[in-house]
Amino acid sequence: MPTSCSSRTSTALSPDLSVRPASSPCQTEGEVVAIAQAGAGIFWLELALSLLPMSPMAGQFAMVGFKDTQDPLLNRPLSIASFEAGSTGCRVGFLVAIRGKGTRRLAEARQGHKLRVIIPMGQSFLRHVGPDQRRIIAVAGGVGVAPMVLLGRQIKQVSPEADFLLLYGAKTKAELAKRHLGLTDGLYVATEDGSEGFKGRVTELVEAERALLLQAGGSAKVFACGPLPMLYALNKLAERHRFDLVVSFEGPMGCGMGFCLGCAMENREGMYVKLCQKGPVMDAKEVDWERLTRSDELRGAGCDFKPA
Amino acid sequence: MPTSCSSRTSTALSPDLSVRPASSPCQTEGEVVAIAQAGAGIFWLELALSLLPMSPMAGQFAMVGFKDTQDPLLNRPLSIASFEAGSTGCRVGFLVAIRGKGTRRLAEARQGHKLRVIIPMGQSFLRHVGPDQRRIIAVAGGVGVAPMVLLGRQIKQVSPEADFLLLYGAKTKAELAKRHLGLTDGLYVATEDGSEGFKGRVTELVEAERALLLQAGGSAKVFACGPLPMLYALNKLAERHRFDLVVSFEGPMGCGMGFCLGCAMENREGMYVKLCQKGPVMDAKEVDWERLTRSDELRGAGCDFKPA
Amino acid sequence: MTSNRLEVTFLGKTIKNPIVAASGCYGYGLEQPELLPPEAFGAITLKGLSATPKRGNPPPRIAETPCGMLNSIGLENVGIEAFAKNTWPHLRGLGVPIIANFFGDDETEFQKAAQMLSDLEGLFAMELNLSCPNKPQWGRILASDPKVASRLVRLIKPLCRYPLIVKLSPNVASISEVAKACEDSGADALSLINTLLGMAIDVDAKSSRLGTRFGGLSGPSIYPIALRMVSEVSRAVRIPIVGMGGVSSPEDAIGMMLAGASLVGVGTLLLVNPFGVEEIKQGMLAYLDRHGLEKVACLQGRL
Amino acid sequence: MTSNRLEVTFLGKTIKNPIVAASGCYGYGLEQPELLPPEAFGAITLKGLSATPKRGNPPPRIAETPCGMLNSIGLENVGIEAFAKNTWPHLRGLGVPIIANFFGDDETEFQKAAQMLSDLEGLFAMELNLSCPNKPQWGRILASDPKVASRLVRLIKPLCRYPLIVKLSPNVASISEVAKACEDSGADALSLINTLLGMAIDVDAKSSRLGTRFGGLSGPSIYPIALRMVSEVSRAVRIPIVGMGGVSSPEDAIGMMLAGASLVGVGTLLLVNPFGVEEIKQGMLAYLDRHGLEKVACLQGRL
Ligand SMILES: Cc1cc2nc3c(=O)[nH]c(=O)nc-3n(C[C@H](O)[C@H](O)[C@H](O)COP(=O)(O)OP(=O)(O)OC[C@H]3O[C@@H](n4cnc5c(N)ncnc54)[C@H](O)[C@@H]3O)c2cc1C
Ligand SMILES: Cc1cc2nc3c(=O)[nH]c(=O)nc-3n(C[C@H](O)[C@H](O)[C@H](O)COP(=O)(O)OP(=O)(O)OC[C@H]3O[C@@H](n4cnc5c(N)ncnc54)[C@H](O)[C@@H]3O)c2cc1C
Ligand SMILES: Cc1cc2nc3c(=O)[nH]c(=O)nc-3n(C[C@H](O)[C@H](O)[C@H](O)COP(=O)(O)O)c2cc1C
Ligand SMILES: Cc1cc2nc3c(=O)[nH]c(=O)nc-3n(C[C@H](O)[C@H](O)[C@H](O)COP(=O)(O)O)c2cc1C
Ligand code: FES
Ligand code: FES
Repeated sequence: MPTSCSSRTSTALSPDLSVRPASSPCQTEGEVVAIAQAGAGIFWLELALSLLPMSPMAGQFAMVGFKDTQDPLLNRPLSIASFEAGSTGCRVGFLVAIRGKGTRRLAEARQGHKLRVIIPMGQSFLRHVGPDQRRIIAVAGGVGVAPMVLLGRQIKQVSPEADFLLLYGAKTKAELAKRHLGLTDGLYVATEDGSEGFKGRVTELVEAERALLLQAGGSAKVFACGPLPMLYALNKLAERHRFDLVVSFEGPMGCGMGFCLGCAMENREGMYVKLCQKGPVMDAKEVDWERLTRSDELRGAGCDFKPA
Repeated sequence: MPTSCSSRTSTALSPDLSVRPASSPCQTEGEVVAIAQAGAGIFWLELALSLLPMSPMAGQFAMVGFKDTQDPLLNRPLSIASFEAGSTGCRVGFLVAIRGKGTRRLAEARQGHKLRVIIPMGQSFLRHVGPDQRRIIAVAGGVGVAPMVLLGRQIKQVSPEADFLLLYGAKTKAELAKRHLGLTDGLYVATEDGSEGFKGRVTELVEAERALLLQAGGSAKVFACGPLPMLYALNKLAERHRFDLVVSFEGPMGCGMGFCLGCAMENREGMYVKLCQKGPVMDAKEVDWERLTRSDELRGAGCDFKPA
Repeated sequence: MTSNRLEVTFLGKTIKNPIVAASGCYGYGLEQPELLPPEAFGAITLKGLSATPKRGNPPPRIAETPCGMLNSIGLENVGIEAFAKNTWPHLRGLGVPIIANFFGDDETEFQKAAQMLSDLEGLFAMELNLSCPNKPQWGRILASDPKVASRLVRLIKPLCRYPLIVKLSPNVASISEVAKACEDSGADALSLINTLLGMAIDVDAKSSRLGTRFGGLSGPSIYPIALRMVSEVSRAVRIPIVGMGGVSSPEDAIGMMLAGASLVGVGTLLLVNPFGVEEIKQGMLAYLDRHGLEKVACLQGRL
Repeated sequence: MTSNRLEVTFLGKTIKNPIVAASGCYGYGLEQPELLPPEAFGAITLKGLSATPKRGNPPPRIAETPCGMLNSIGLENVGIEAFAKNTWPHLRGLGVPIIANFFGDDETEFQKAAQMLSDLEGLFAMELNLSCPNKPQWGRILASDPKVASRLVRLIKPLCRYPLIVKLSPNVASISEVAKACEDSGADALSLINTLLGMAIDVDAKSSRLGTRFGGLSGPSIYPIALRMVSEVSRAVRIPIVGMGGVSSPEDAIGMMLAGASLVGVGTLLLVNPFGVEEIKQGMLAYLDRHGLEKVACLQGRL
């Protein structure tokens, strides 16, 4: 059984940040216990941790890196998709899309391979959920579904009354990682080529299924994660249809720990905030959407989107 | 079945080198088909090549490197310990001692892992064997036994009449990689702690078994590979007892291909020669032993030997 | 007790181990008190501070490179006033020697920052950053010209209540020339190296992978350059050196000390492997044992 | 035929692809005619030659570093006379443009080498190496001072029968200053970068991992520095540039051209992955297709 991360009381406030980190991460070793294809270009990665971290909350992420090489050097941020702690140890699961050097090497890891893991980091979706929340609508594009897997499991603990719907879009059926969602009810799928579910983008599906938002007394909250163009379009919808939108950003990060200021993102007041501590989950109202997309600042997200 | 390396006729001589490379290496991919512990700190590595190279001759080496990272950057020279080409493909085997970053990562490779292989390189022991050779005595220290494995198999093809004896030393029994030698007859083992065979260094074993050298009409040839102190001591014996000694050096290399001049080693005439092309197998008489050991020039070989 | 085997003396003070957080890679020291406690370090260098707050550069600010990374943070900071009010009170009490890294956009701002930091109680030292490669405001990297560096050190040294460490740039033809100029102008110690000016291109977008055209290269890839510079400078000057640049293992840290460093800075390592600080300290102790040495201080300049 | 999509013009000549073997990493071009045939390259730069043979430095001459390597070969070579007699006849007939890299231990030797190379028939160009970090004889790296570089170029240019490429050093505060000085002094083209001066220590032996104290750093680790310098120099001069330093992938090579290089040199790559030359050429063609471009020459300076 893994030993628990030492927890010491600290009165110090994160100096230039009003948000206290949601939790204290710990650094540990993660041994690959399962790795499997989850869809075209997407795989499921499950690690057994040798330390027991604080329990992660949906929307939080881990920094995952290689111990046996310095190329790639930096740890990669990955949303926590599952977490189980038992008497025999603890396991964390990720859904990973192969994008570049780091994720490609991750995909080639075999059982027994040991990775560096710093976990859990950042703000969670859960702090945006009240106990009286009746409906949570998660909107996910591509591998942005990863945090929603954990959200689907945790939401019942936080708001037992809430129903949870997942609107999940991908380019094609092959790219859907449905097997790992742990969901059957309340799943609405969109594919751009119509090979499964609604034909079109997931934002179009949101528009089409707008009725879902209006039920449950109008108190539905939309949580979203996916490519920047999707989030941008969703925000437009939120403004038009006046629903609450909370988004998670996958912008590039250096350390994920608040040390380097490498994850700066401009907020509505024109101030740079650290996405790794203030985010990745943020209220859409705090975001300066026009600047974000105009200035191409989240180019790291692989976004070639130019707003019209 | 792998395609064969294209072979074109070339009249060009290696410009600053009198020795024409024994063979034209080709670059190919090697997939790990077997990897197993062979002794304490030593493992057996077997690769299936996707191209059919020229058949390697004992004493030749391959440059082996990682395709999925640039850290470690350089390929590592490894003596070819086995080679089999059949209709289903071709396999090459290595005995590897874990020394630093590169060999440690190699040891962690799993089946299916793909490596870069340039093979075969350098001069062989075989060009020092006449068809009339009656006795070959191989003296190996530690992982220096690797080329002797192939030598034991190939010697019969070249000199069918010759008998082949292997004098093989290691610190302890645990460090002997006996299972992979493919030899039962003619094996003489020495361990420094006496845990198997003769108690002492392999050079002391040579001294003790000097009679072996004198049989077969005095035409016995000694082929040796191992740490520099061992080779140095063996050369002293060769001078004293007047036997022919041919040694293989494991000095540090950059490219192994003759491009970089990184493997320079001074010969008897005080000239730098490229160990990767003129060696690694060299007639002991061509070597400037005093300079070699005095100047610490093969420090890369992990040698902390200071001659008395 | 093994722990005082790592003790070193630096600028007249006993430091409990030679590992120093490099500026900009450990924030203001309070970001992760549990993951990487400030007490792990012999001393902590803070993210660069200036008299007035600075916004820094537009994102993206980080691009990975082979065994390294580029950053174009651009010295974003809250300004010394806000720092003094909100952060310093929390930091002071920790008992870890604090080095305040500082800069200005022009000479007056440099002077102002030096004065403001001198007003703080309880700093260990001040580190003058003349070597940031992300300051177009400077026209050039100040520490790339011995005359410019010398002029600034002379200007600022008299304003400093605490020992002055000058941080040098590797983007020079002869770093020992600059080092000597700084020593002659009154620097109490030197720290080197800052990042190397570099660039990364997104070939598909045909643009820089950073929000700026260039950035500063750090991490393991620059270690051989840093080590050489520390070795060179340690033979050229008599003031002590904080050696840094790519240190990521016990061997790297030991190498820095053998080459002449009194303290060893770690920057990029902290972004990647916070536990590396502990690994380095343990590895140093193991090395001392292996070589029959009493104290890590024995290593210094032994090459 | 796709192959002429890789054609570029350099110094008035059509070169069949922009990939050039960097000096010292492909020997004299004849070492591995089957593994990596000379015809793979647009042009080949030979290992540095001098008027008289040079022994080079004592081993070890190579030390690996994170994503890079140090070398201290020290310009070992057979001398131009032996080269002309034994090697040149074999090389000439290949039809691949040959660039002869050369140097001397002093000014007279530099001049002598330039004259001797000018006596050869059929060279494509001469590359003046002012930037080797392994020449203690020089006192300093010649290309680290614009005045010294300029003086040598002026001295040597009149002796050259073939176009003169000057090879620059990254060990400078401002490489564009040196570049401009060389252009003004008559250089026909520039190549950059040579290696960065670095060091590696064997901490257990407490000594350099090379036979010399310092060596030259090359390989992927230096790519970001090389790219920045090519970008800087290409804006500062009008003569063409051979961009090199750490190129190891199609993207790296394309990046070099976007930053302003006309040709792309590969050095350390050849020591590691000879097949990389083919990978780069194929990757360039794929990139042209993806971006709807006709010729690789379109990329140049498009950043
Ligand atoms: C908080 C957070 C949570 C994330 N969760 C997941 C997840 O659960 N599953 C998943 O597959 N991915 C997730 N990502 C994205 C993932 O981190 C990147 O895809 C990954 O870092 C790319 O690394 P690479 O080495 O494969 O690509 P690189 O070679 O580094 O780059 C390839 C491409 O990816 C872009 N890129 C680099 N870093 C990032 C980044 N941090 N985010 C987005 N794009 C990047 C690059 O600009 C480039 O276009 C998350 C990112 C963040 C910030
Ligand atoms: C022709 C030749 C054949 C060889 N055959 C074998 C073999 O069959 N099996 C085997 O286990 N090893 C063999 N070696 C040695 C092997 O190449 C090295 O052990 C290996 O390169 C070390 O790499 P590393 O990354 O593990 O160590 P590094 O981290 O590079 O270094 C670890 C230690 O090994 C030393 N070292 C580095 N390069 C070499 C080198 N080329 N040779 C010796 N020591 C070196 C270093 O100086 C250091 O002390 C051979 C070497 C040569 C030149
Ligand atoms: C993200 C980041 C921010 C940095 N900020 C500063 C700074 O504010 N002031 C400074 O003098 N150096 C700064 N540096 C340079 C480091 O302190 C250090 O000199 C350099 O990174 C080399 O060390 P390393 O390779 O260990 O990171 C910064 C480096 C990085 C990577
Ligand atoms: C082993 C080796 C030998 C070299 N010899 C020379 C040389 O003789 N003349 C020269 O101008 N540059 C020489 N160089 C420098 C390279 O030509 C090149 O400029 C440098 O290595 C950077 O490119 P790379 O990173 O692609 O290797 C040498 C480099 C290496 C690695
Ligand atoms: S990623 Fe380093 S501060 Fe956020
Ligand atoms: S190792 Fe490169 S020439 Fe021998």
